[in-house]
Amino acid sequence: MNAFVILAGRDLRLALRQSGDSLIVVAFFAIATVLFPFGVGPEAAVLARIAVGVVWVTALLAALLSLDRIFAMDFEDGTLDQLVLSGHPLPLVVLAKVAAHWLTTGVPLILLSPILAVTMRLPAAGYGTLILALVLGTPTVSLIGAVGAALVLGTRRGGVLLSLLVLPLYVPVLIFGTAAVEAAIIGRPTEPMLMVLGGLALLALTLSPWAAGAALRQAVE
Amino acid sequence: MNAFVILAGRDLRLALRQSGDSLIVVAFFAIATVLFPFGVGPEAAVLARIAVGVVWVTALLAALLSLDRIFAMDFEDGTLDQLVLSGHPLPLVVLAKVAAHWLTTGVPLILLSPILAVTMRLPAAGYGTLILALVLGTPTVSLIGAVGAALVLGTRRGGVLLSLLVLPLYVPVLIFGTAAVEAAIIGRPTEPMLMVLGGLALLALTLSPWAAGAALRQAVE
Amino acid sequence: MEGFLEYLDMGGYAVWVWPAYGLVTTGLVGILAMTLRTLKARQKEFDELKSLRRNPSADGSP
Amino acid sequence: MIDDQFVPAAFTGEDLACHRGGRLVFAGLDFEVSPGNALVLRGANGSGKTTLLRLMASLARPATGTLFWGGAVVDDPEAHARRLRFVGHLDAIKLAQTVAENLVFWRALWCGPANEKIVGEAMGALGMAHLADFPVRHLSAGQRHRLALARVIAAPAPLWLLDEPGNALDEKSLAALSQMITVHRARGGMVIFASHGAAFVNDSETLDLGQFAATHVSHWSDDL
Amino acid sequence: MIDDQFVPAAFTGEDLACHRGGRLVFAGLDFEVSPGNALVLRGANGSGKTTLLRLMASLARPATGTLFWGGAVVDDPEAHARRLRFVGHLDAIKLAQTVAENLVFWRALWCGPANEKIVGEAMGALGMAHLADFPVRHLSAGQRHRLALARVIAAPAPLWLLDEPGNALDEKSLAALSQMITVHRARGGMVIFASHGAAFVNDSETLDLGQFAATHVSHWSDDL
Amino acid sequence: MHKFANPTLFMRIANAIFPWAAGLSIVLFTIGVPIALVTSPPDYQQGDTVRILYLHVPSAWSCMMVYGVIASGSAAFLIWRHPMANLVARASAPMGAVFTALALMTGMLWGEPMWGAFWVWDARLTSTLILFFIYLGYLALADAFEDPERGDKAAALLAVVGSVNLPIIHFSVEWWNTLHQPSIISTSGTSVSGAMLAPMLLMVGAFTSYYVAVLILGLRSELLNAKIRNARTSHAAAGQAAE
Ligand code: HEM
Ligand SMILES: Nc1ncnc2c1ncn2[C@@H]1O[C@H](COP(=O)(O)OP(=O)(O)OP(=O)(O)O)[C@@H](O)[C@H]1O
Ligand SMILES: Nc1ncnc2c1ncn2[C@@H]1O[C@H](COP(=O)(O)OP(=O)(O)OP(=O)(O)O)[C@@H](O)[C@H]1O
Ligand SMILES: [Mg+2]
Ligand SMILES: [Mg+2]
Repeated sequence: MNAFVILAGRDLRLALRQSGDSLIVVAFFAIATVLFPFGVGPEAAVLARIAVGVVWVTALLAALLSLDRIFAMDFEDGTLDQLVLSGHPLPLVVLAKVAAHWLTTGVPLILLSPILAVTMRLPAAGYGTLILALVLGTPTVSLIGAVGAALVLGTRRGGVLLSLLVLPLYVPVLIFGTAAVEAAIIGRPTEPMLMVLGGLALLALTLSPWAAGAALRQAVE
Repeated sequence: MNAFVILAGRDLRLALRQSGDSLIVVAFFAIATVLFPFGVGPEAAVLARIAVGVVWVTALLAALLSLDRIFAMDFEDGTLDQLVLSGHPLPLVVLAKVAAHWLTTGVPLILLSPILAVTMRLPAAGYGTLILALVLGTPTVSLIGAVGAALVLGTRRGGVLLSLLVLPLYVPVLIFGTAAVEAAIIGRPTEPMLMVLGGLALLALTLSPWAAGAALRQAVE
Repeated sequence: MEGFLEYLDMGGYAVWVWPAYGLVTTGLVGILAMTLRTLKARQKEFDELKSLRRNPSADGSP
Repeated sequence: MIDDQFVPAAFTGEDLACHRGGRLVFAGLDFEVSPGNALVLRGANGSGKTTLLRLMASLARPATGTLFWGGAVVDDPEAHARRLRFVGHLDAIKLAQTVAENLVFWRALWCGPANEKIVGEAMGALGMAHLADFPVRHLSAGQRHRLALARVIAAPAPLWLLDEPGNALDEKSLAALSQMITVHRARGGMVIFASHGAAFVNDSETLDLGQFAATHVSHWSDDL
Repeated sequence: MIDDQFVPAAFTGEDLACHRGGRLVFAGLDFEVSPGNALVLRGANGSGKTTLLRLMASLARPATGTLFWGGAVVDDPEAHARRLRFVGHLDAIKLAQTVAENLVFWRALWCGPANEKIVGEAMGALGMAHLADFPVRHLSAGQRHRLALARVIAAPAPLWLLDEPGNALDEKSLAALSQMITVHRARGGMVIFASHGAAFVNDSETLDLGQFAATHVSHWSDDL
Repeated sequence: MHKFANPTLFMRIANAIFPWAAGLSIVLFTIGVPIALVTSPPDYQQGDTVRILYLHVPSAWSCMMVYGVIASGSAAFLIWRHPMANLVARASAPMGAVFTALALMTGMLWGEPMWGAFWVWDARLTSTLILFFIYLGYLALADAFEDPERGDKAAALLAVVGSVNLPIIHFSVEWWNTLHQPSIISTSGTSVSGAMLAPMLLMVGAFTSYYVAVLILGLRSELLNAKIRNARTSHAAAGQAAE
């Protein structure tokens, strides 16, 4: 537990100070969302129709962008060797890094999403559920992504492979995430979708640290 | 001229063999475009309405993803020092690297775009213009991006900064790129928009190698 | 008093007008305060350096 | 929590062989280090020193052969990891942190609560005390390498595995390295390191990896 | 096209000073190298050897002072670049290419048409001929460094600037390095290199950077 | 000290301007704000929301003018290596960003009652938003390097690149907007009546003189910073030479 705090703490501090991995995500998310109206035109009706989808898809893409680097930088500078030699169970190490990733990318995304939803003219009824769905969905995104990121370490085509591996796994999150918000907008119950999102998060939480840990160990070999 | 071919040739070979920078871009583009139907729902009318915009926006984001690395890898492994010491003018070096970048990311994007336009239900009348507009627009994207990528070398927040610096500058390309396709769909003349896109490309071609070259020189200092 | 309240109401647009004035005031005053603060800090640092310079130990400098 | 687990024991390996990239790098290699001793790995570039050190750290698995710690087979990589410190060709340093922050982090991760004093001592031992609040990005090559070495002092463990520790060090730093190895051995610690250069450690055994080369391509015979 | 521009001339610097990160690293430094000579830069870690070499390569600009080539002020960085080869702490090697591909590329970029024979000779001189078709990713630390050195032979230029060229090299490679420097100097070439270790070059002058240190923070006095 | 001969002259002029700019700003604000808030009549169409305009237009005007200053300062710095030009650009940037943010926020506060939405994709709104991103990029880049000199140069390059692009962006956005005209309301048609003109001009003057005054304060501060850096290093050099 102590190791968890130390590791996550360092990654947080590094993210805030150095690579701006968290800021890139937010900037990317904001600017990407702002670009859509230029592409599809400014008509409020069209924008409102696609608002949820655009916010969710760009959120996923933004997370993917930063996942690429979650272990890669440590791998390249030798830090991963030292983490494997830390004597702590690797799933714990993974969990700490995922927590830091989520705090630096998922949380800012969640905080920014209402503002972007305003520019996209999301109907007012959808805001609460959008945030709730993102809160439940983004940890899954980070957890699944970590497995992919660990698997592609040291391969020559890391980035591509990662998107190929991970994006299909994001489809359920995307479907239930948008469905929840749309249900909220037309006034139908959102609990079922939110429950599914929560279930996905739990599943990812139990499985992916082990899978990612195993992948990391064979990456350093 | 000779140096141009040598440099571009190497970057091309490296891209094909190693980092998969070009593949990641294509994969990202493909997957991002495929995710949208999940996000906004499968109604053909809505998809068709937003198809052009989505294809263009994801193309820009995809290019941005790989631009991040256009000089960064050379900077980190010392290659940039050696290129600056090559005795060739830096704008030429920049141009060669941009050419390689465009060939490995822009061209695959262009080739892939009709397929994705199908999944997004783009009306048939738009295909030819979409490709033409991408052919005229993507070089500008690579050229402008190179300036941004050179400026952020050695910063603590390379990636974020790059999107922050470059995406606003892409707005004209996006606007005229989508407008051309939309004009084609409703049967209006597309030449004016395509001319503007061509003009933007020429402008970028004359200015950005110098700007990027200046940025590179001060990056190694 | 009535009149004043009515004035404050801004013809029903108080929610928009007053925040606008508030925001602008905050922005302008904020940036002035920040500028003054860094100016003062740097002035202090500079004066310290100057008095250090007058020390006999650095007399050899041109 | 691990801080007081400084329990040296004989570290040995039997009949080790290792593949890299489908090629057998060395085979039939035995080694033995007892508490207080040092073992120097020598051999031409590419002879497998780095490979062997990673294998000893249980970062890589041997193709054949077994490692023993105090006579018992090393089979739990996590437990083994706690007994050793590894300094490789890569520095495992985050450029955005300061020298002290880097040390405090690893100390805390490896040995529980960060101890200000020991971190200060580690920096002092390698002549970096005045650089404590410097961002690593501003350090020269040798200073960075010294930081990687200081980590080993900040978080004590009985076995040190150092890959060319003398690289890029100036004379005084070499003396400091030699000194820190002497102190470590006096406590019963063990050191295994790869080196090409002059011996900066007294009274050490040498293992020449050239002997165990599995493929007999001499790099030189045909070229010079 | 540049291949035959091997025209050595005296390379000198006067009153050089250099900032790094807002700090003055050295000041008032003069140096001189004539054709056929070697200059060794010495000094503790962080004394500015790397900084000075980059400055000599016109990769960095001095805060004050001037460089001269054959008596003329060096003011066109591109022209100056064509006279020199620089090997820094970073190898400038692409891991995905083979050894030969790496060499051919730099040779072609720096000296026009790639010449198979000279590339082969360069690999031979550093004992890498048998590694020609090896991907660099599979090389050991010393082998990579040798590849960086081979580049300097593959693309001749009168002035060599080498930053700790002996790092990570085994004995035979050190001898090869020494040999390649001798050959270069016999042709009238000049070498300036930073080094901590034993002198592997005969008859060289030494420049101790400690003398020109602008800030007198001793790394040692207060710590050891 | 010859290095600062030029700055000395520059600062002498700037210091001479300062009291006038500061005084003018105070006077204009004290006259302008009461007129804008109290004595000017509500617009017959927009009611009292028109009072936001007296802030909105000056902010919008200032943010564009300040970008012009930054771009010319940066160009002068890159071409003639004029250090003061760079300081002018650096000191202006935070103010420009704040003015842009204020223009956006006051515009949004106006848009909600007028159009029923905080945000519409109007040409001018959109260009202003992009200008805001460019300001943020400039500030972030200038600050992103460990070595302050690199930050100066990189940011100056960016400002120049941005100034080439801004007109293109503005033109594109305007054109894009006319393309989609039917669906949105444009601000460009809004006519400014006589009663509105006086307070608006007063406030534009107040903002501009405020900018000039604070800029000079900022310049003093930046100059001190440069001198401190310089003193630090040459002090060290002198200490070394003495030994
Ligand atoms: C986020 C929202 C807005 C932004 C970013 C914005 C931006 C701008 C800009 C850049 C100018 C040009 C200033 C100049 O030429 O000196 C301007 C002027 C103006 N804006 Fe806005 N604006 C916004 C919202 C609004 C709204 C909602 C209205 C009113 C319905 C409005 C009415 C005006 C008027 C009347 C002028 C000056 C008169 C003119 O030049 O036509 N603006 N605004
Ligand atoms: N990027 C940088 N930013 C700021 N300061 C730097 C930077 N690089 C080096 N320095 C500082 O400049 C000084 C000289 O560094 P340099 O790398 O030239 O030393 P060196 O003599 O090559 O040392 P070494 O033997 O360790 O390679 C060091 O004190 C270092 O702290
Ligand atoms: N990642 C890798 N994949 C394939 N082969 C490798 C890899 N790393 C090293 N090798 C090969 O394994 C052999 C041993 O390499 P190793 O790095 O252990 O040598 P070393 O003795 O440490 O050399 P040096 O003195 O140069 O550091 C080398 O011949 C090298 O070609
Ligand atoms: Mg090795
Ligand atoms: Mg050095």
